[in-house]
Amino acid sequence: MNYSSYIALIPLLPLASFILLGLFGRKYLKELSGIIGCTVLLISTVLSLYAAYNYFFIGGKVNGVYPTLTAVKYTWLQFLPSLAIDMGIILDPISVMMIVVVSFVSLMVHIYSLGYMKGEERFGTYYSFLSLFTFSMLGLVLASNIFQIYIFWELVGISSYLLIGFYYDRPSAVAASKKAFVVTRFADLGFLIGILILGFQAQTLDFNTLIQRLTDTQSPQLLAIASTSFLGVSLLTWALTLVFVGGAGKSAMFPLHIWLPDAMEGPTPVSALIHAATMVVAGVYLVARLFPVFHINGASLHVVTWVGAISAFLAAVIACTQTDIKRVLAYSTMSQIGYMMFSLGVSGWGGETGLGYTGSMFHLFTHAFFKSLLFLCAGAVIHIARSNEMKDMGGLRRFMPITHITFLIACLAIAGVPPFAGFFSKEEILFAAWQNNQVIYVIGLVTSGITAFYMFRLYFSIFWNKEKELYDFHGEGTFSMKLPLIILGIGTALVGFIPFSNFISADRKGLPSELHLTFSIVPVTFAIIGIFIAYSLYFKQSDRAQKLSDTLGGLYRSTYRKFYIDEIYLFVTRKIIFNLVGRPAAWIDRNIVDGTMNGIAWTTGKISVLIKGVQSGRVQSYALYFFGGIVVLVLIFLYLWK
Amino acid sequence: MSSVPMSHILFVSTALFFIGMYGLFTRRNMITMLMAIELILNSVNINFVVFNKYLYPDKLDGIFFTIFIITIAAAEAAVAIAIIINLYRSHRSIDVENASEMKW
Amino acid sequence: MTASAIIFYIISAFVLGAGLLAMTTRKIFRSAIWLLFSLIGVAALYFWLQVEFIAAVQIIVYVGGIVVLIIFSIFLTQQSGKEMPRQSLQRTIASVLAVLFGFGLTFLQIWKYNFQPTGKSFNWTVSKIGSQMLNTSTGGYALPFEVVSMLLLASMVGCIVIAMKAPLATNGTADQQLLKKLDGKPEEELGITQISEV
Amino acid sequence: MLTEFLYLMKAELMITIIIFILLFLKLGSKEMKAENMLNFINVLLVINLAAGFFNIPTGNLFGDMFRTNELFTLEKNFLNFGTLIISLQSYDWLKNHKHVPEFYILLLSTLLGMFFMISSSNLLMFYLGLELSTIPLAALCNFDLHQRRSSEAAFKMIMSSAFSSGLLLFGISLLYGSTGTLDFHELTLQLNDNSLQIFSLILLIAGFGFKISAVPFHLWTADVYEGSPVAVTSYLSVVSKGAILFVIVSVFYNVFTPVANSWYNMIFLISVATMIIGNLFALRQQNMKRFLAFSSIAQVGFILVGLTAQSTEGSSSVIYFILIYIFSNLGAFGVISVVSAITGKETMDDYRGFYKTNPLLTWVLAISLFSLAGIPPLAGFFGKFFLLFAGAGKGNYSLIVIAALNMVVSLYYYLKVIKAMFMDANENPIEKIHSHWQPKIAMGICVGGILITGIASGAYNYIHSLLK
Amino acid sequence: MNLSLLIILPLLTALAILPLKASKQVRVVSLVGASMQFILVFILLYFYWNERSSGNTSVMLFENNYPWYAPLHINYHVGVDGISVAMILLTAFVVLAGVLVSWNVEKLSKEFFFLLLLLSLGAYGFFISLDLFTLFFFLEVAVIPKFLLIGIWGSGRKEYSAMKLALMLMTGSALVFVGLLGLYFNTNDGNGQHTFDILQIAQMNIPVSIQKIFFPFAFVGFGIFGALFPFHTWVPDGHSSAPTAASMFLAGISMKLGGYGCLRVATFLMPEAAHQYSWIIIVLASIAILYGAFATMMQTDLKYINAYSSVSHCGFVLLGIGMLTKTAITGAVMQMVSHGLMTALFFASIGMIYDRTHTRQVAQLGGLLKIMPFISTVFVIAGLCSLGLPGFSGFVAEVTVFMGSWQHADNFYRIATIIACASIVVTAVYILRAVGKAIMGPLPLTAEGSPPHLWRGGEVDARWNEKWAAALLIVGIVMIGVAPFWLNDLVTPGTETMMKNIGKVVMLK
Repeated sequence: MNYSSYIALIPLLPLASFILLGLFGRKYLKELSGIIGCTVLLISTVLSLYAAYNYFFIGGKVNGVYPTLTAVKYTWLQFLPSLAIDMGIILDPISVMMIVVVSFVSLMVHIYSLGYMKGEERFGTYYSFLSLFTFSMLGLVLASNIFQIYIFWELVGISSYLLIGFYYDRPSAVAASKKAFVVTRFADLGFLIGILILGFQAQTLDFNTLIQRLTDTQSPQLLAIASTSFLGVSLLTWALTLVFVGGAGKSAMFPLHIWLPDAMEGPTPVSALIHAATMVVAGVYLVARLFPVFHINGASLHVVTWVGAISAFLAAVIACTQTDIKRVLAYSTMSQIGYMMFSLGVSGWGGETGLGYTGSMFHLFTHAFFKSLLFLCAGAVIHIARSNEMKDMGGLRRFMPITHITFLIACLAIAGVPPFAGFFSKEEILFAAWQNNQVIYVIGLVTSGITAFYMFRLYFSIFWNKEKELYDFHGEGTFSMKLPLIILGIGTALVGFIPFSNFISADRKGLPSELHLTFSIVPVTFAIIGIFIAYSLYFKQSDRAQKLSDTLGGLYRSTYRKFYIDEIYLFVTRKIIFNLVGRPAAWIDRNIVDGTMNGIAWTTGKISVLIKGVQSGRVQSYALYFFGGIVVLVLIFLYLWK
Repeated sequence: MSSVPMSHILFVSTALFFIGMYGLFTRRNMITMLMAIELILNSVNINFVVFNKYLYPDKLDGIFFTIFIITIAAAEAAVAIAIIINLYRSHRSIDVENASEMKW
Repeated sequence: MTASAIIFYIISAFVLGAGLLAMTTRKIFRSAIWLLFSLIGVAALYFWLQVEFIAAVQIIVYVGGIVVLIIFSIFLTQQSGKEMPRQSLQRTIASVLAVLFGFGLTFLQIWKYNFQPTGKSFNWTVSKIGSQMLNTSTGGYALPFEVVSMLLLASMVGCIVIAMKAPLATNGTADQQLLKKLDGKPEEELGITQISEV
Repeated sequence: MLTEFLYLMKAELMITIIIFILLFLKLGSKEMKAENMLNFINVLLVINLAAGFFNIPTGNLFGDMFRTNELFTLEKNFLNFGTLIISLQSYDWLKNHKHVPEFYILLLSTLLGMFFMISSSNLLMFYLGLELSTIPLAALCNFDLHQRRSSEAAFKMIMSSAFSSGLLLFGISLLYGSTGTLDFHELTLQLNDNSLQIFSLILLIAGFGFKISAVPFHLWTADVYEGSPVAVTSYLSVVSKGAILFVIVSVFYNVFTPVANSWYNMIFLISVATMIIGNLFALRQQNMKRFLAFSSIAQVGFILVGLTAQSTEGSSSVIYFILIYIFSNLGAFGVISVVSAITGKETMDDYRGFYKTNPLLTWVLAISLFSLAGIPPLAGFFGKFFLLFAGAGKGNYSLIVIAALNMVVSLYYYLKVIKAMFMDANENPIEKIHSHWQPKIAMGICVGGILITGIASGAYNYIHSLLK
Repeated sequence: MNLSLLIILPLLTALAILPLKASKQVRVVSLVGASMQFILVFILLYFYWNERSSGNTSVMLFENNYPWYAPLHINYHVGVDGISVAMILLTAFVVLAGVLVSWNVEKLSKEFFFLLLLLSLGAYGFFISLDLFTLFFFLEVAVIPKFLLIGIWGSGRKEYSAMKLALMLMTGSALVFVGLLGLYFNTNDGNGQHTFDILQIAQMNIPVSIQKIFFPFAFVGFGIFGALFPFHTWVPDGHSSAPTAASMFLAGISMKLGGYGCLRVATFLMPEAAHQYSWIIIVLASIAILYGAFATMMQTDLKYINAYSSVSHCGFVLLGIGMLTKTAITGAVMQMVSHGLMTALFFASIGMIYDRTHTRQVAQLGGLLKIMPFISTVFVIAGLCSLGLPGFSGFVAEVTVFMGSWQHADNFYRIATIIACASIVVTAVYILRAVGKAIMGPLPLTAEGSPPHLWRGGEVDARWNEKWAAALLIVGIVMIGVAPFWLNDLVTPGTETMMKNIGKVVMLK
């Protein structure tokens, strides 16, 4: 079956829209740009769905596994006969799943933004950036070449940068965008070096070949990379860990997560799209894409597991104390991605042991729905409350019923309450963890309880609690804003029932979907406890929460300050990099390197002044020097030279 | 005549040469500097004549050279004196130290 | 030691002594006179060397011409009676050292080369000099003769232009104005007219 | 005999005739107007120059006292050309001068001396030519008759030259004593490496070094250049220097071959010293003439690098460079001469903001200076390149490195002038100069020469073919 | 295709503007001239492709060889391979953009454009030269116009900078000169004759001892042009004082002369020495890359930022050359082209900003996106290219260098590569700092609370000429960034020729 004819259109349509809107959106197409963006994306989404349908149901399994198809492949940059960056499209279960998620969520956000961003001065630019992002993200998930993924990786990063900094006149937005880019750039450095190692060791940059070469125990490339070591660690571990660093940066894993909360400075729909549903899971996707290789290298997989688990827990704890609703959501995102990560980490290869892989992908899928829904709801709330702070909100259920209902659905989903989407995916993850590593399982379990707590803390604070006065209430929002909420709400409620493991598993063979009902009791209980605590603290206005935080004292404060990680970073960059590296470098350049150059000139000038006395203006001195010259010549040539 | 070694005659000429040079270096009067130059040229003349007479008596190269040097010395002295007089007019001094306006 | 040698040494001592005095005495007129003696001594040396023609030329040109010219110029610049200013000690010492060292070095070279007379007789006559001087073929000195005559012509022209009392331009240059300011005397009073004061 | 004489000594006779014409004009009863006189003289000089290009003679005269060939004629033509350019450029200065014929008599006498020096095949003729080209020049230095500095310059010139010719003569006398001949051909046969000959060689080199102002025999240069009238300065720095360099090339390359090793080392040392000292002094100069004096000293250092090559490339590059040097230095002196004659301003500060008032003159000066600095596509680049190229052929790269770095230093001071003219502001800049057309023509020729001589390889190839 | 047209055309244009009086005429003529160059270069590109695709595999195409100074074996020998064509293409872009950007130069506009054209002449001549003499000739031709451009039309400490630039570059060319002479006198065509011809020398075996002496001269000499650490200090001063077009030329073309020279002369003709000294080159280049980047981080003046970043970026060129692998050298050439376009764009936008705000201090700027969206966008694009964003040329070039460097299995090379890679983070920091402060953020207000007067009124955003200039350069950047394969295909045959020589000593996979 020939996919290329339309698969390529899926990313290229947003690209076209980007170019069109980028060039003309500011002046000529301002009003139309929203419509153009949505239409284009609608086509992309339909095509993605069609592609998914084609892939899973028409194409189906070949020899019992879902095949990896390369739909398109052009050589983009040939380095060496064996090493080239190709621009290609790879189709396998996860990429097909991802294009559906990306295009769908993006479509929702596009539609939502029609209302949300209405009247914005740079409306066209906004849509062009969104299109750019969608293009890059689609390109990233479809990449058939490890360098191609890096390219789109960077493009995703820059569109994130541009969108976070969309309100460019706010210094905080500028700072946040910069931080986001620089932190992910730092992580990308690891990714790049990882690519270099992998590519050169495997003698290819193509995913298929690379995975095939590095997983085949007979291949010389695998032998070489596994036997070569640097600083006592095998090159393969180095490479995979470095690649994971890249993924961790993009996915806001501890300790590279600091950019994500700040990234909430961007327009809320952007947060929904980029910093909740799609871009931040790129790291997970990357690990999943290279999972066969990770699988054979336990050490790097351990790193993935622990980083994921720590991030999940840490973020959940921090989320409990934050008061900015978007930040709470941001930390929850980080926490959920932590789930996906450690789920990959604990995953085995095939069958039951491979459940972690499936669970991770499933959670990625469901998370996209409920988290984007949460953000869009939050957007609506912020639209009305004109503030991000929880304390400025309360009792909003009366004013915005649709938002209220959908938000509740999403909260239940994220808390893992059946039968909402989150329940199914989270169960799989926890089950996989239980099977593989109980410590991780406990962390996951506790985190899930905390998740339920902070999500309902949020829910109660916004929609219940004490009613706040709203000065200029104009209704819940336009239809274009409500529609995505409803669609996503329905999705959140239903997608959990998709027999996901049938389609996606590490070994591509598919798993029968089963529910471990008995196993589920504990996590669900934890979630309900969490909800109950939140209910007791935040349902009505009371000072219980305040008291509690006072009792916790230092612990609360340090959590509130996000464990001072930002401050540590600030110290390292400002004090160490700037003061101890940058400033000395600049100083040395001006004073020592350049000083030497100027010094040479100065010395020359000085000598010139020193010897001016020779030219004394006295003709007799001249004669004396003249004669002296002769004497010197005579001495040299009659006595010294010979 | 041959009782006087050539080197003695050459000693005289060389000594005269350096006496002249000493004068040139030390006399602060322009005219005496000119005299010093005359001494220098004379010593050269002696050299030429001596070499011609003792070493290469077949031709008269040295003699002729001497004649021309004497002529040129006269011309040179004339021009130098003219210049010194001109200088004296503007500086009202023939001290060399005063003629050191241009330097460095 | 033959008489001729003795004469040679006497002449030499005279030449060098007079030369040295000419270069060291601080009275300029005396200096000129000592120079005269030294030049005469050189002429004597030529006589001793039996090149009387050169000796004659020496006396005519040097004694009769150049020294007279020098003495005239001494008068012109009214320096005759004055003691000449002393040279700075530093320069004197440097000069003495340079000259002694130079002399040593030079004479060492000459000494080491060890010139030996060929012993052949040196035959010259005035007519030989004369005919060679104006001969245009090999061994002739007609061309140098002409060149020197051009040189003399040029020197003459140069001397005339420079030493001639040049009429001043109406607006004097800065130098002259400065000069006037310095000694309060108009420029015309200076120069050749003052010979009589000597 | 007579026809041969007329034919072979054509160049010298032309000059002599002009000298006598001028003499008669001066002595003639009627005073001629200075302008007419100058026009007349320049016409004569043009004819003189043109005549040099026809019927190029080869042969000897006066029993080998005088010889001429195509190369010598070319060199004389260069000098004729330089003299003509200087004459044209000094128009504005000379038209107010009282002694125009005398000026030219002296100038042409020195030129005649140089011709004889170039054509000499004999130490006597060489010496006479040298003196003929020096003594009248000293008188010329005094031609700003009412300028103290002019007299001072003349005095320094005559004293230094007398001193140096004394040393030169002493050297020649020793050379005569040790070889018994004054003739160049016989000299070559008689020369060996004994220490007396080396000693006299050093004295000879000192004499040469004085004329080309090589360090440490250069000290008179700056003072004399500064004090002399611009015309004389440019003549000193270009024609006089060029002539003696021609002689040096032929003497060193043809006569001193037996002691080539010795003089190579001496020239090497002198060349290094000359470049460095010249540059160091040039850095600080404020007076344009003095500045060009030191720059020309440094240029000589470069020329000596070419001289060390001891190859056809070496001699041809030296001669070629002199041609370019005539163009470049006279271009620069032309502007200075005109400015000095009309405004009397000579310091670098005066030249600040020059471009605002006199763009064309500024470009002439800039192009000349760039050429002197060796910037392509100007001729100076080729000149310097070939000099160092030839020097490198000898294999002594330390000299080349020193020379190359010195080119950088020299660029600094040339650029200083450029900076003053183009970039610095000046409240009281030199006013718009309206010079006569003759200096303009001269400058035009110089600029044309600078632009063409390098790009068109004909000149060099011709010189090279003459030397082969 | 006669390559000499590339020299003749700028020359004729320059001569054509000399008699003109009005500055408008001067501009128009210069623009026409620059456009003709541009078209000519594309014709050249077309012919080049044609020749290559029709199977012409000779090393150089369109060769012309005339004796110039026959006794010295100096020929006027020109020809191009892919590398030269790439550089010529770069020159054409920058020249046209430079002329467009300078449209509003009123002070001495005739001289300005004359010097610009002279510079372009020098650059073209340099890139097509196949004779060391002509190469050197054109190298030096390009020095003095820079001095004058900076000194007359510059800003800030212009005289100092101009002088420094001229002197340092001349020092560079002095060293090059020694290197060339040394090379020449050690060539031997079999008949005892020396030669300046690059292609002939490449066929000869220069003794290793000789190479070891003269390689440093040539390499450091050209390296000074190419901002080799520690001889880069002319770069910040020169660039920051220069007028916009001159900055574009300096960074865009002039520094490339150095890189090209290091490659074509030093490395190509003296491969053994290059191999032996490569570690020094790599160390210096790595230092330049990272140290330049860190130094950039502390700069407060937009032009200084770009100038220092040029030091860092040109480090990649030298690193690529020092690595001596085909890919790395290809990357170096690509980096030259890319950096040329990018930095020209950067300087153009900085110039436009300075034109309107009269300051380049980052601290005094802010919120420019609001009042001059076009210029700001250009600035951001240049910045993004500088920090190596895919889709722009910088990424392609840097990645190629990295790939080529990584080819060496040795830890030394790997660490150098990692250091070079690390610079992409620092680059991001300084670029985004500048963008964040100057382009984004709030508009700084005057004491009265209104935006600074100068910033308002009149045409604040780009004029047509500036738009065209920027668009031109952006097109170039994007053409390489989106479809690098054509540049790769263009350059690779050239690097393969190089490798034939270098490969004699360096046996790499």
